[in-house]
Amino acid sequence: MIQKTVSDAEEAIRGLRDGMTAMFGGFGLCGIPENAIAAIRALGIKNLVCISNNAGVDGFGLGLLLETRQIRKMISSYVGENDEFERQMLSGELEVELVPQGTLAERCRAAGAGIPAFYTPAGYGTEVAEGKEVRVFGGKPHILEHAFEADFAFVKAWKGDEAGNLIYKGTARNFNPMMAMAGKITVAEVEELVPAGALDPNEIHTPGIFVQRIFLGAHFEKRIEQRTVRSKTAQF
Amino acid sequence: MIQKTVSDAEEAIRGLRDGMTAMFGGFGLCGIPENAIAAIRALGIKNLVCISNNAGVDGFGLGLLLETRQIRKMISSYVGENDEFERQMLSGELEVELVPQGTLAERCRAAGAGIPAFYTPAGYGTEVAEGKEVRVFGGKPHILEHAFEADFAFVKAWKGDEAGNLIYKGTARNFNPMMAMAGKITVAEVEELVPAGALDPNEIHTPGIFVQRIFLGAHFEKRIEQRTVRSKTAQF
Amino acid sequence: MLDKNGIARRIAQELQDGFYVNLGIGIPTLVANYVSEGISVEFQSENGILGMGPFPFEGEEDADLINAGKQTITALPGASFFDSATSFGMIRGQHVQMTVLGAMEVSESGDIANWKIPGKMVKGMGGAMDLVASAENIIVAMMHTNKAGESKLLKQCSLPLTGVGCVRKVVTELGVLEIKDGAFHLLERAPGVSVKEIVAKTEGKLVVPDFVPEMAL
Amino acid sequence: MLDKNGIARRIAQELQDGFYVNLGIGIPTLVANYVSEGISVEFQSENGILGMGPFPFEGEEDADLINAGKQTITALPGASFFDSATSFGMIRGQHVQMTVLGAMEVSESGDIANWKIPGKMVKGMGGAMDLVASAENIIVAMMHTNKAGESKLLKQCSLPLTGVGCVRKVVTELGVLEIKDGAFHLLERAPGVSVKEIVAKTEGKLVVPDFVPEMAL
Repeated sequence: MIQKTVSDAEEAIRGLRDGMTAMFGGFGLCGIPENAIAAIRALGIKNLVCISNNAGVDGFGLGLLLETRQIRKMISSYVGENDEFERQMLSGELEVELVPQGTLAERCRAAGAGIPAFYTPAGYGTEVAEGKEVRVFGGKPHILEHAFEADFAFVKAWKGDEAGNLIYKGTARNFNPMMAMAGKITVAEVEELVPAGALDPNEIHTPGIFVQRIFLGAHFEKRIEQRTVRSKTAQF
Repeated sequence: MIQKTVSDAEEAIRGLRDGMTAMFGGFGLCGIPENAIAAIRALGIKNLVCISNNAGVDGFGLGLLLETRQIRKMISSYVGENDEFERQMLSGELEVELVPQGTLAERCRAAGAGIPAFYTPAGYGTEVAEGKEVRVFGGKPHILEHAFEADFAFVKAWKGDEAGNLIYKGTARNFNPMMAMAGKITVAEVEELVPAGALDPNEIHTPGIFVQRIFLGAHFEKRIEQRTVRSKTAQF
Repeated sequence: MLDKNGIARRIAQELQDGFYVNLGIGIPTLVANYVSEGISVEFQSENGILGMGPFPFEGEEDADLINAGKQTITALPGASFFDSATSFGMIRGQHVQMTVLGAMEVSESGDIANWKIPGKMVKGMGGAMDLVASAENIIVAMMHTNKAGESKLLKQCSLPLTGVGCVRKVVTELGVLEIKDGAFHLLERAPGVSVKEIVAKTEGKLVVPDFVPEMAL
Repeated sequence: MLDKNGIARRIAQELQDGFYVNLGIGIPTLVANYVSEGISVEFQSENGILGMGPFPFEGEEDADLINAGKQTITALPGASFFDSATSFGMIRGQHVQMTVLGAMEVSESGDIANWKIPGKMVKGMGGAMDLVASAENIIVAMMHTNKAGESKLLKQCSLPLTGVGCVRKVVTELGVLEIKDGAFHLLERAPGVSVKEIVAKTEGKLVVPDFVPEMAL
């Protein structure tokens, strides 16, 4: 089989150039491709258009690429609590396109599945619908949304094999599977990399066909954004 | 939790009436809801519109409902080798709508996912495109296809739990997950039914939210349509 | 008058056995604390879990298991994990039967505004636009007036909309109002609250029946 | 002149290392037997498997493991199973890099007809319309003429189409033809076949270069 396994994030991001569009899996800081982000920062690639549900926080996640002004435009559903993001956005340094979360997910899937456009009720009657075709189905107005295009997709999985098959863990799955489908080049970083045949074919979340490069992440911080706990005696 | 578990196929199909539209999971005879089909035959419900990739064979699968003339219309991608089907189709007793297989799958998914319509390149320039809107995306013509509507969806899984979560086995997955999403009432028959909590939430193929009724299949014949083998000494 | 927990408690009465429910951030999250003994509902969080449980015990937090508010959570028996496209398939496809969320403004025709204030930093709509465009039961949990004392139940929303004609019910500290036929219909008063106060604090068209019962909590 | 296995063997030369390939029923299925030693390809079957292996040993057939031809198969290490929507996502999204299928007719502009003969029982297009509308490399494996001796490489297809302007190459018992700019371009002759015979048996516009090599198998 063609070699998909690369040694590290630096090798994995080869070909990513200034001005390209890249997808980043993850929801908040959960399931984000930490190693790829670090490598992109180290390489100093500029003017990226980033498609990611969120924009990280100050000092972590995509916040690391905002600090170094490597992002020209963010396409997200929620940009959250991020001072540097806010500063760049208000100053006009950073372009921001807000997309309803379900539409964001579906536009990624559509890109991967060869569906150029679809109708959704989300955003009808709001500024999200401005300039978009409206059509009524079953008495309900819907708007036309288009598939994204992305040069690269950076995803993070729990386990992966050398054929590129991926298994995610818990809610760290989120946007990763659709983005894996959508990238012209999809780069997966995993916590555990095993030989082809070591994963049960029935339990694969992302079939290897969607993944062009895979590597064992050097280190995952897996930072928690909102640590919420209960005491052993409290009720739900 | 509300009781989704029913005792048998007869109870599971309650509410299915003459003239309704029903989806049937499976590809060929692989992963078909054998118990539901038997119960529908026993109950003698008539004039069904069946959405199923195939139409069974003489004496098995949906062929059983063709024998008894319970199907008014088949919506399928490939109706295969079935003498009774051919006889009814040529005599005009049975209406047949042929849909490209990928479009069939996507129209089921769209129904389940609240996407009323989408564009696909499949069928452009063929009789499948007749009367359908054509639109060019990225220089390539596509046709507009609509979500299906189905009163019932009958699916078959390997394992299921009392919350309705399903896990399929091998290529018996096929159309079952999208049809499970699409049915107003989705009935799942399983080879093994376990309490909620017994399945790993990370390995669920169809989340329970899509399943309204679930039961342990009384008997699965799992007939093989084309038994192909090699001898122990032969090469691939 | 209700406090936040009271609002959540009243909304919990809207839950029906077997419902799949999505709870927004803030007051809606509290609804999970007041599910009646006799019924069972499953909570969906749009980042990819069905069967969301309570916060984990200290030391048992898992970075790979959070809700849409990015809080660490647990999974109950019968839970499932899935991707965001499937998650919003559940929402858009109306498999999630009830959505409870907060709002800045609601109009008499059921429009809702809850994501953007012009001139202020916009954080984004997240999943709110998908949720309000889809669920059959959209219940808004909010205060009846804003900090300036102005009604949040309006003829027309002044803020950019999140969704159009979608809100079914509003539960505030003052009462329960159903939205239909272009008007707020007062169904119940909060304990100790007068119809007069609700009338005074509702700017949109308000239909008040002859008898408005005090809610039972 | 090639036999069916020869056609399959020649098509196997089109495979590149790392390709994901969908093989149709008939001659295309045989292509799997001739993958070069040096390269590795993965076969997709549209009913939901990637990494399809050979037929099982007798007694090891699994009713839950079949290919799109409904034949019992096996799964190779690194295989995965998935649903039909994902499967056609792979196809429509051009992740499957090559499709090999049979045809009744192919036109000089790359149209293909392979699913329906008016007046005869129609079995359906199965996944063929999705496959031909999507893959970048559509290779047709077929006989150059029909049983009546009439050319199947036509100016225009006479049968109902499966897809428009999509076929890239045709491999027949007589040779290899590329389709571009509205014509068949003869690339190679089968062993022992003359250019004259190919010209005689090709109805559509045929471009013949000065030198047409005999194929190496």
